[in-house]
Amino acid sequence: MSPALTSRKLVTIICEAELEALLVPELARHGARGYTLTEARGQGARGVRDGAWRASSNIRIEVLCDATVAERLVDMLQARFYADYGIVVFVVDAAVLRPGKF
Amino acid sequence: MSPALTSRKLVTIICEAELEALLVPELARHGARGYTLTEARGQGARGVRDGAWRASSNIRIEVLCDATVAERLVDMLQARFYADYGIVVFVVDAAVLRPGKF
Amino acid sequence: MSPALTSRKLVTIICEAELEALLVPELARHGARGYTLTEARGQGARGVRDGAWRASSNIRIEVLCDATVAERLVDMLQARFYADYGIVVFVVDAAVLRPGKF
Amino acid sequence: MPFEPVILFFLLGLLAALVRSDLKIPGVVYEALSIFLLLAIGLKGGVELARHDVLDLALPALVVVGVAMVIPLACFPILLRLGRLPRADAASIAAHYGSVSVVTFAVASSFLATRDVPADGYMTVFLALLELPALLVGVFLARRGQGQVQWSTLLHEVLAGKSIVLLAGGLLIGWIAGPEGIKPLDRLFFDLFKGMLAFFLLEMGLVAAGRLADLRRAGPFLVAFAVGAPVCAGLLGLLTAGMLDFSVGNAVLLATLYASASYIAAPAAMRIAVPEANPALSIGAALGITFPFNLMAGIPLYYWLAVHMNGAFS
Amino acid sequence: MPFEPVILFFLLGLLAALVRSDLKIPGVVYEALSIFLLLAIGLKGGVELARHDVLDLALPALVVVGVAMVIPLACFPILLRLGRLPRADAASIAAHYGSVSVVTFAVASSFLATRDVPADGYMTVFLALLELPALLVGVFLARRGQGQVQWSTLLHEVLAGKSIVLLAGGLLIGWIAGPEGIKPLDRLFFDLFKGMLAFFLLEMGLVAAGRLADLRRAGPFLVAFAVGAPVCAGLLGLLTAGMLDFSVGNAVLLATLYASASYIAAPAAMRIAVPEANPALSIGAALGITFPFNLMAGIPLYYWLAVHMNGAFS
Amino acid sequence: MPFEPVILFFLLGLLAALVRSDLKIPGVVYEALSIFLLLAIGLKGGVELARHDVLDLALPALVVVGVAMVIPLACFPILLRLGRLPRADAASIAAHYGSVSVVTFAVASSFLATRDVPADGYMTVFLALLELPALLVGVFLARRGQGQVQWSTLLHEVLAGKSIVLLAGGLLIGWIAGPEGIKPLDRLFFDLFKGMLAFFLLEMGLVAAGRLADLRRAGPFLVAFAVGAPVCAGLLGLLTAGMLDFSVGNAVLLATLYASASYIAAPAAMRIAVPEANPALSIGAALGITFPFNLMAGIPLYYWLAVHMNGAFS
Ligand SMILES: Nc1ncnc2c1ncn2[C@@H]1O[C@H](COP(=O)(O)O)[C@@H](O)[C@H]1O
Ligand SMILES: Nc1ncnc2c1ncn2[C@@H]1O[C@H](COP(=O)(O)O)[C@@H](O)[C@H]1O
Ligand SMILES: Nc1ncnc2c1ncn2[C@@H]1O[C@H](COP(=O)(O)O)[C@@H](O)[C@H]1O
Ligand code: NA
Ligand code: NA
Ligand code: NA
Repeated sequence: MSPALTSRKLVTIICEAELEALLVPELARHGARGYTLTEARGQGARGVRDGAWRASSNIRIEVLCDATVAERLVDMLQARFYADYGIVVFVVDAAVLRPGKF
Repeated sequence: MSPALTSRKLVTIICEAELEALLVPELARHGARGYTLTEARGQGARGVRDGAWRASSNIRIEVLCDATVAERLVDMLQARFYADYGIVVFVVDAAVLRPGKF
Repeated sequence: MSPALTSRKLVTIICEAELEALLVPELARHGARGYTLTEARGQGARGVRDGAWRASSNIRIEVLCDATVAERLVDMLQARFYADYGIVVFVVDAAVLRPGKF
Repeated sequence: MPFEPVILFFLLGLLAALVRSDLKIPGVVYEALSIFLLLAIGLKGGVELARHDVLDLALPALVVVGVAMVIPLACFPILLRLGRLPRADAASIAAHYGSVSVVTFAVASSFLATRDVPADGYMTVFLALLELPALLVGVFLARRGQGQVQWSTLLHEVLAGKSIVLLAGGLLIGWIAGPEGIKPLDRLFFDLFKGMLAFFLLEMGLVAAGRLADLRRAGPFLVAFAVGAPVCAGLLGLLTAGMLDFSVGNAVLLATLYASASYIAAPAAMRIAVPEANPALSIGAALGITFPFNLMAGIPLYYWLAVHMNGAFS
Repeated sequence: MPFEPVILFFLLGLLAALVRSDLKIPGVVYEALSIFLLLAIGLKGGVELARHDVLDLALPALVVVGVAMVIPLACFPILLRLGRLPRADAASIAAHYGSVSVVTFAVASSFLATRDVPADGYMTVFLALLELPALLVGVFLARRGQGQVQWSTLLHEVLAGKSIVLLAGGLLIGWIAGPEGIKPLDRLFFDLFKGMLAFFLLEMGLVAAGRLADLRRAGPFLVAFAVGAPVCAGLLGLLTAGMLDFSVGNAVLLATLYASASYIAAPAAMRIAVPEANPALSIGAALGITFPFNLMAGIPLYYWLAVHMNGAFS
Repeated sequence: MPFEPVILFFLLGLLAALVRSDLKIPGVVYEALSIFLLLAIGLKGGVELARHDVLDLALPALVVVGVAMVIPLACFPILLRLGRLPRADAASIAAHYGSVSVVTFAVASSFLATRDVPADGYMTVFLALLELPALLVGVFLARRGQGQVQWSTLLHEVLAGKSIVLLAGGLLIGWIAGPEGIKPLDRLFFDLFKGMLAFFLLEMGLVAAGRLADLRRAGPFLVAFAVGAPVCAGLLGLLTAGMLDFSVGNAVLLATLYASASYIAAPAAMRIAVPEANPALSIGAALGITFPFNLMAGIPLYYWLAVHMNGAFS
């Protein structure tokens, strides 16, 4: 790792597109300083989501943050969304520049 | 890592969009329980793929799975697609909730 | 890790879409042998980028490369783009097939 | 032909999905077309509204909306008791069937136009008005006695949702600008309307086919419901239309509105207000069965009934 | 003008790519336009088909498809021997040139319409019929003696591919609905056709320019082939048309079909059935050279020949 | 009505954003519509250009472009001194206001057409010519004395940018093909123009609302500037038009060009050539304030002035 880089967490959330309006505001409320969103489709336990219309589209959200915020996000997502929505979350170690930003 | 999280593998496949119909069914056949797909473009040894039409578009597929399935997927992809298609595969360690799902 | 796999770096760049023409040629010039690009939107210190038009869209670029090139890319991005543009870069360890390709 | 030619496009979409064609209409085209259709329907209604006194609509509107509330209230116990569905699912499906489908309405208008049966432009106002109330009823049914509904979030979700904004916005623009002001836009919004509807129905066929698959696990009760409910609601619409002294054309449109099930506003609203309801059931029934049923059999049936209930309509 | 004005849009696209403009037409717009064009061509053919006895087409269809098979069978040895291309590439390119290009056909129809040369709507049937067989020949040539072709996958890929589904679906809808049933759709599918074609050609120019770059590594043989093959195939088309007693308009369309090289169905099919073939070669030749050649020189040439081979055509 | 009905679509977009509607028009639809509008404006201008001697335009063009350079040169010191903005921001904003907005021009044309005020098609040539020079002035102002500008990158960015390529390409195609050659394309490019403009303005409303939020941090000076600058520039346009003996219609169009601020070419160019300038300021002012101001108040004002400065215009 380059000396310029600091270790942070990358939290990736894959979920139903219609969750966007509900979920995104929660991120900031739990300490995320930003996020990146791409449109996606896929398949899982709830069947194929082929992206043909909004109701069968997914979104993929990435949040770079420190370990504390990552844990807070994961707990919040589990508590609020896991029971009722198609959602997958995973966390990866990432090295970032400007650690103060995340 | 939060105690709620378990270690799994994230297999990412970047390949020609036209491979979708051929490749996606193989994932389930080799043990994947789901996948997430985003549209992409890019450049590699086979030149620029600018996404202007299907024939020059890429797709980016992510599969969360355990190490055994990951290895099986990597072997399958290498055996079936590497010779003839533009395809890139990489594997990252990811921490997931609900490990039973993957 | 499967014996077929070798360790490399995955450099992910998230930035303003309008930077594409300026940034992408620099990747090859600093040793990258390929890249993958997806359209994105998001939010950060510079406010919401909702993807409604090009000027408020982001792109997400991934480069698989060895540690040396990764470091070179990170340094170049910091030197050339960090001051003036909305840009986020992070580096993750990834296991790849065909290490010679990256 | 007993049905509208545009329906052939829907069948082509279904067929393409059935033979697992690689034909895919990009999601953004679906979005763009639905924006176009909503706006065009609103504009058309607004232009014709300019020719009427809006206040004359107040009383019929009250009746039309009031009677429509019978639909979710009647569907709910049937789904709960007969169908043995969980309360959340029963309420969510009831909300879908109480609300309305814009495209079904458009096909009915088109069906009447092909047969030169006149209908009034202000029916669009009822279309806009009928979208929301049944959703509130559905949420109320799901939550009765279990408190804690974020009504403001829900109201905002629906009232600021794209279908209300575009329908009501189109109505308003058409009303303000009037026939003269809108004329230069006719070429896009009116002349191309039917072609765009055909294109959209092709997509709907592809989408509906996928929803049918979802429904497979649901069993025969829901399939029977998805055919029976629109027929009963359509009859209720004809009766209400008779009571309000509607013309045959308007009666068919009202029957279609009552008979149709929402698949734009309702799914989005229920996903937020009643998240434990399974969207595969409600969308599968509304879009996989009721939508094609109305297109192919329902609308001709309501028309046939309206014509033969003569005397009832002016 | 010796060529169709719509071609100017293609040239503009080429030019934009050449000066490395940031003009990019989103991939989904390309998708949407190609769906529109395929459907519109099918509908137009279907409506006119309703005016003919379909059985009368059976014999000419057999001849047209049979003779067309000469094209891949003749191209293959030339590419293999003269061009010293690997067997897979030779077979794949032969398949591309044996199959047909829908947009080239549309430009030829447009060319004839501008000059008031009548042509029959049922030529669209040949367009649909010619798409598949050459692909089968190509796969057979690639795999001869080396077994193991997944014919069922291949057949499904092509027959359920979007170009066949939309062309055949459009033909069927047009045929069932007839001119009267389709009339309300004319404003979208027929009146806007040429404008949409112009827009699409702009995109094709951008795409073709990229393919030209791919071709650069391929050397002069393939470039010569990409010009020589359409001319020979066009002549074969004129001869066949003469044999079948076609009108001048129909003769030009058949020559164009034979001369055109597929870049929608063929690339997708070859990628799956002959994956070791390099798509840069086949698409580069078909789209980078043959497509613009036919637009700018080929179609006027086949027309000139058809007019001057008078006596041959009715 | 004092303003164009199409503006109601812009207001609907603004309103939708204000009530935080989920109405979103996909980015690719924005792209596709802007390509359509640029091409259509170019084509229309080109067709009418075919009726004039192009050389007659050389002198007025020189004057129009020359005088227009006054705009960024006058804006810069005001922004720098009065507004106390950093040099880079002052220069970038000056460049935006010196350049032109294609959609504002289209609305002004539409405004004149509704009132049957004739205007010449060759005004589109000035639209194309006015895009670039102010950007060069802006970059020069930002970099004066601090060397190191990549002029060639900048020139390429703008000259090969999509707005110049499509406007100039459309002009050329219209000019070469002439009214006859273009006629089959009229249905798409001319008949649908106003409807597409309405649709695009709906999107612009959504986008502009977002930019207004950006502007909030900027303070009252910039807001005042974003209203004052177009009025002054509009007056300059009317004076120049009087000097060149323009008709009332042409005068209004020139005033609108001067008064409008670029939000396509300028932001892209400034982001590359003056990256330290904050795009939220320049785009916020140009799109959040000046664009709606011109649509709703500016254009009617320039028209009113042009009519009342009678004697000045032929
Ligand atoms: N194993 C997996 N790997 C990657 N993505 C997954 C996986 N399982 C589910 N997903 C994604 O998460 C979405 C919802 O999952 P589910 O609730 O299981 O249907 C799917 O549509 C996929 O996009
Ligand atoms: N080094 C790399 N990093 C990231 N993506 C790559 C890399 N090399 C290739 N790709 C992606 O994989 C696709 C096919 O690669 P190739 O077969 O090398 O042309 C490219 O179009 C890129 O999207
Ligand atoms: N903490 C974060 N996590 C993920 N993406 C981010 C984060 N911060 C910023 N971004 C992305 O980077 C873009 C530019 O960031 P900024 O310059 O902070 O506005 C945003 O629009 C986001 O897409
Ligand atoms: Na209903
Ligand atoms: Na051919
Ligand atoms: Na200006």
